[in-house]
Amino acid sequence: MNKNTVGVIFSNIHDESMPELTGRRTTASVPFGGRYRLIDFALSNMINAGIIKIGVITKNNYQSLMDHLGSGKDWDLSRKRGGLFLLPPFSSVASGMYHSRVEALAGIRDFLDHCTEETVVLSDCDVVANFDLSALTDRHTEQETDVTVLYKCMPAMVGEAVYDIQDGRLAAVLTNNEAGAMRCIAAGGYILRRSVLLRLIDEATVNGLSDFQRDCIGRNLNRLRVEAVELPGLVMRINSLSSYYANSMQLLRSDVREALFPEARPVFTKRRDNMPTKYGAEAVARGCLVAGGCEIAGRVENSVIFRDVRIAKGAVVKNCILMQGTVIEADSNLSYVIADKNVVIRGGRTINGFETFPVFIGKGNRV
Amino acid sequence: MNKNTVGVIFSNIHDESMPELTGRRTTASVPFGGRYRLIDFALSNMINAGIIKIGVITKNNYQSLMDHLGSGKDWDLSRKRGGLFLLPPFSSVASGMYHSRVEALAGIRDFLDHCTEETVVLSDCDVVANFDLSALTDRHTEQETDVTVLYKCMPAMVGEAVYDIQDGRLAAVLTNNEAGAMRCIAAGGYILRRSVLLRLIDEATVNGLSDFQRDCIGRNLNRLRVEAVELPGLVMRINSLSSYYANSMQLLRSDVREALFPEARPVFTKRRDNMPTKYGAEAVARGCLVAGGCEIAGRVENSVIFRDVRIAKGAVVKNCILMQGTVIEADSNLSYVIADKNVVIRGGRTINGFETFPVFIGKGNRV
Amino acid sequence: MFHKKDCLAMLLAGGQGSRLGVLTRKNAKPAVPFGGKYRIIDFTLSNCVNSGIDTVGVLTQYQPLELNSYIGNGQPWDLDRLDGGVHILPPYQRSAGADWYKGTANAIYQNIDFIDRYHPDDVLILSGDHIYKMDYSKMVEFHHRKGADCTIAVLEVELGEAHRFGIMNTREDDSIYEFEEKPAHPKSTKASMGVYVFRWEVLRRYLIEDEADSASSNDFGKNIIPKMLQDGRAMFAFPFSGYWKDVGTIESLWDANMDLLNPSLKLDLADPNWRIYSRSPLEPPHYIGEQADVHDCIIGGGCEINGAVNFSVLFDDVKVGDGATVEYSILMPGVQIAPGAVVRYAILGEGVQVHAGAHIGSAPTDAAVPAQWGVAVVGDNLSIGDNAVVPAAAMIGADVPERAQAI
Amino acid sequence: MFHKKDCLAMLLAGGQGSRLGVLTRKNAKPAVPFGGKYRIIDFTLSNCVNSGIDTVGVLTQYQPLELNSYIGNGQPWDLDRLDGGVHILPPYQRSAGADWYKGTANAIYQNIDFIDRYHPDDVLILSGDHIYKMDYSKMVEFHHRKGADCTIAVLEVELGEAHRFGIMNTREDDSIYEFEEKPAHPKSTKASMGVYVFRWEVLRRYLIEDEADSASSNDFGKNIIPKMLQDGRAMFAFPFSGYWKDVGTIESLWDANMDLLNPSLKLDLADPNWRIYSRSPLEPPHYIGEQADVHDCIIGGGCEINGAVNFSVLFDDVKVGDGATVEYSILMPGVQIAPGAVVRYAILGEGVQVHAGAHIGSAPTDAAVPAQWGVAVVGDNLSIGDNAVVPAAAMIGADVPERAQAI
Repeated sequence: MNKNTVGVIFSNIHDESMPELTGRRTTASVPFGGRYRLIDFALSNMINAGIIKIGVITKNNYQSLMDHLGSGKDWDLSRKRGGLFLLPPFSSVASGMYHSRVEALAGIRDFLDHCTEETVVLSDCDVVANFDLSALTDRHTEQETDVTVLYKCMPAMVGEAVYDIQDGRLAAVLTNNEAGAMRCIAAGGYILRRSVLLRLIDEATVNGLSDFQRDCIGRNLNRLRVEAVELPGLVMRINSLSSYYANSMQLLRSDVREALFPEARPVFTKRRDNMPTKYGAEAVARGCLVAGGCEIAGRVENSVIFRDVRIAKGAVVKNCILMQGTVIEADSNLSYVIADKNVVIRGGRTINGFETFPVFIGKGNRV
Repeated sequence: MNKNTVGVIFSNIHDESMPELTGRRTTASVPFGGRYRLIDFALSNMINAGIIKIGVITKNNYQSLMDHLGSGKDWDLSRKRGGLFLLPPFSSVASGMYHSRVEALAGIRDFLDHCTEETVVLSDCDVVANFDLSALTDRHTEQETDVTVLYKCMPAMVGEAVYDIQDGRLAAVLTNNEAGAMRCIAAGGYILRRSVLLRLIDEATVNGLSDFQRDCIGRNLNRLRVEAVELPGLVMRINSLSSYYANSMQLLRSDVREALFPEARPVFTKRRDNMPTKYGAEAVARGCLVAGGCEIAGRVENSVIFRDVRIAKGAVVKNCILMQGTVIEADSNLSYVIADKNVVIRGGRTINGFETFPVFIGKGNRV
Repeated sequence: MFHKKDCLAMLLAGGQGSRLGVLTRKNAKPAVPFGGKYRIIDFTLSNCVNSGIDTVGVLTQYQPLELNSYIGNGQPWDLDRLDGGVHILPPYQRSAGADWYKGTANAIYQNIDFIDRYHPDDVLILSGDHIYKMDYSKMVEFHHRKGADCTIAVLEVELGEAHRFGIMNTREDDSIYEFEEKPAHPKSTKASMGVYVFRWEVLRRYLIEDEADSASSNDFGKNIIPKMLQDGRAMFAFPFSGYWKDVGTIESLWDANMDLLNPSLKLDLADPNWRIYSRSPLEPPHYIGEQADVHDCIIGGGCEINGAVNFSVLFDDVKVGDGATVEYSILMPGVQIAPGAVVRYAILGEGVQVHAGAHIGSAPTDAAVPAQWGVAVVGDNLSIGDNAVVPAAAMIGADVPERAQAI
Repeated sequence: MFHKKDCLAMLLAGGQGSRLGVLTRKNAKPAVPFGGKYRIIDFTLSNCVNSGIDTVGVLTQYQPLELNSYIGNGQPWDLDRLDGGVHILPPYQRSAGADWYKGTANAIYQNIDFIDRYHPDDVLILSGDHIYKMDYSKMVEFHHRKGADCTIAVLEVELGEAHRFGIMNTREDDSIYEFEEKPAHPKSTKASMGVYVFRWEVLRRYLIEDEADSASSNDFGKNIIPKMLQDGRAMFAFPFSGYWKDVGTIESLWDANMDLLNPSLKLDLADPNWRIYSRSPLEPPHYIGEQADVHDCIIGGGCEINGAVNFSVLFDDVKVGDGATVEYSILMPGVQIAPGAVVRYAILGEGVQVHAGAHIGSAPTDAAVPAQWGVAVVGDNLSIGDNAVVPAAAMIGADVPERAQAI
């Protein structure tokens, strides 16, 4: 157990970057990989590191997140001591809705204050990775670091905060000015001494600062010990519909699946009581990731199929992502389509997107 | 089991009537009777009637309510089928915060729509009673009633909606104009056919109406079958600090306790892992209701003592309500005081209120 | 504090199930995997909770470790209740002595105290080894309407099959006048499904009487039911229609799994109003490779399929290598089939490893002596070596070395 | 799926506890109520979870109905885990036969399969009948620091008392060179608390060896520990200080309850960092009447006290009528004392009804023969009639009619 660490997850911070998928949900509850929601990866990293007290900061649209998390039983977080805490806005009288990460943290100051754990791990939900967080928190504690920022070198967006790292120490927080340049970008979270985090929040609040990376961390590099650690292995960042599609398709590679679903660190998610997936007499499946509860009677290739999808006889599905409950009626033909939950494609319809421009069909649409 | 009924509880509707107690919490989470919160009575009536699916409509200040309810385990409502649903605002994109009961219902229209149960029980949290709700829902179903309003004859406030009842049928919803007059007042909830409720919500929304009793029910008496049933037995209404005090003191009567805590219908509440209450060598206790986890070393008379209260040697407590975690230090002297949670009365202090004007000490104050 | 329950269920899960051979060597029959993600007991437990029965006693005594840890706190079946829920009931010692369960009736007799604390009107007696979906509340309603002391669920079977069952001979009002165990010349086709409802007050008395009778074998079918009939008790047959299968033998277990692949099967596992609950694993979705050929099959979570899988039921985490063939087979969780291996008409236990080029089982049409053909079975965690051969009808309880021919 | 656990606990809860007489007639000793709201086993279970041990096997075989339903899904102790949690482990049948637990070591032996699935480094062996608060993680740490095969927790007792315990004779580095069971002439005052940590790999081997020895009584104290000492295994005594009490007799159970009333007791039940968890009842707060006289007592939920209650421990739902007197007594849940009755130096089981004017027990100072004085005990659900008398040291197992003098 990692009794001395508490986890905090921001469920909404990146909602604007994928409006199609976050219209009625938080980034945290965006479906990914056939049976998961994005938050499952952040949560599972914490759970597999032995963290048993985790707060999830919400803002709005969080009904689907509440439905997903339920009492936390499926993550073994339905506990008397520790467990899962949903932290809605309005937790204190004064604070209204938050608009920045600093305000969000200020809104849960009480929660952080009442914790007894020494260390806090902050995490977003826009990164999909499966890594050994306990090794990183152990290192943080042993070396008596104030802040450990986790990062990955990857293509950066213009205007994004990027790190200048010298000998494993964070030397400066800069702003990227070259689209797609390989840069060191925050990924996977921050590990902080709780007392330091509380001080940073208070100082930022008093001074009206709102940018966690630039203001709270970047301005204090001279007086804090801030280590930077690159995340090992596979890191996917989901920050647009096209990166969502591209990263989903990566899951069809066996090395990617092995990196994301290692036996030693399972990815926890909500369990559903569906039947196992059934393939009919005329089914053809090639190069597909298929979750439980599906009935496949048609042809499906190079696609990610979520739970409870029905693909009727004669239908052809290629290079698609079909979320939970999608129904493809007979003789339809789909390629490069992302169907959100419970979409119905009527018999005989044809819908084709293109690799770099997949067609998105919103939740519950009947086409 | 009452598989065909779903319960809905309004947690905030009466918040304005007791600002002292609801400053940082909902009416639902106001402590009452030594170990309960007001919502426990509404919830327990539903649970004892076999209802296993209950939605709780919240608005703001609901962190304490979430803490109290947790996963619903203590009410046996942590279930895969049915269970407890916290329904915050923002459950749908369009609706913001609600301001009336009708808006609140409109905000959970999706929830009501997805239910498969035929009957809905709506309940507030301002009434404390323990009655056989299943007999009332059975009667509602057997007689194919559209709406059953539960009421009690009691002193009414000016401007309050009161019922004109003829032969058990609701004949009109009127407005009371005489302070303290005995009138038939809504108490204990409404039982409605779900299809009728959905229609009433939609009509009220379209027509911009907001008063559930007058607009939704009162205006439709000609086309709906609306029965009125008086609640049997003890009914307490908590709608001001003074009625809170007076009703709490009623619990010191054994007939009141028997009516409120009958063996057949237990009142469920959050369990706490405290020790049993201990009386010291110099303790004197007379005519008191005392919850678990207390240490009584002084004198306490005619009072309601919540969990984990400490009363030191030489202290005297008379006619008081001391909520959870209150600490009365040595040689203090209190009468007619309501101490909210975690109040500390320093040694030797004297605080006296009067029967009709009990002194209220807010949560966490150190006096 | 125990609240009164109108009806509680007692589930007999104690038998060794020896006819399932190596599959129950370290596992009670009700915990044997079934249908790609279930265990046999899931059907009965789900029927209980879907019928509104929230208090279930599970009587175990044979190798219950797997079964106990599978049932756990009952949460997957929504049976983790404050009051009621699922209770494992092993035999135990009293001040007066200790006994293993002697027969089905004795198992209930030993738990009279457990039942009494809920003051039930009726007790439902169930078996843990049948595959079916049934609304017990309808049967209890029938039981009340008839004013019965005992109601027995019956299924219409074909006359030619009736001699294999316990047959209820009934009057027009469904009352039972005679019970014949496996009659040579059946008078009716109403077969007992092993599902009983008793008025508890009446059953309690018969159990105590039966226990006092040292000649009794303390069995419902052999002792309690005949005695009640003889006493002229009000006994009725409740007609059930739908899919029902006893999976007590290798053949019937294999059959019942194959039945799930039949699109016209009268057992809808997808019905949201009558879910079959189970303790689901955490596996990621399964992956079907680019060279795979899958049809007419059920495939569980976490599988990686690169060969041909047809007419088969695969549980979680099964790996089928390139060019391997799996037909008419049941592969329990974690089975690994190396490239080029062939598995036909077989049941492979959990974690079985089939190495490259091995051959397991064969089609009935290939049998030299048709009467000797049967499904091949391999016990849990065994290894079948490279190019080894396991013939039809074999029951393998030890590793088979490479190139060996098992018998 | 079972994850590796560093350490798991096995809690021996099987014994009949016959020295508790009528209190364990239908109840295993660990499930006996204690301290106004607890059961004895709460202390050990809470110690486990507070020490970070989340996998606990509870070995039962005697009257486990009450204990099983009390432990239930383990939720009150936060032991309802997806992986691990609390498991009730009764004896069971294998293909090869069936056995009741023969001794403490045999009980663990029979559950080797259970332990193996978690691949623990160490196994903690505990008893279910001790009242104490202990951080086992510190003991496990000590065990690792010493590189021990076996570590035994010891308590310093007074030399005059040492002959009643198992005594560990140790070297300066706390290593054990000798173990003496109840020595007439103790060489040290380090008494074993019945709390052991073993390297699982080592213990496993000794259990198998011990089982093969038909002369062994399969007991930790008599066989396993002496054999390991004889083999020169690395064995250490872990010094514990604090409150610890074996509550295996009526006197010690009564003493331990009375200890809770002592304000200077070294067993803080209010410590928020080391809670003693229990399955709490749903009762409303208790009510102290206007004529009541309560001091030096513990009073549970739902009680209604109208008489005098001093130096006593009252569990939930106890009613004490006007003018009744309860002194130096333990009243288990649901006891009813009618007006004017007197109860002194007594333990009344659950639901005992004491009618008007009855007298139960007496003070030691009133004993004619001091050596024959003792606490009076009344079994569960019995009735003591109007004006009946139950003398000191009586052990009542049947109703006492009105005006009768029990013996």
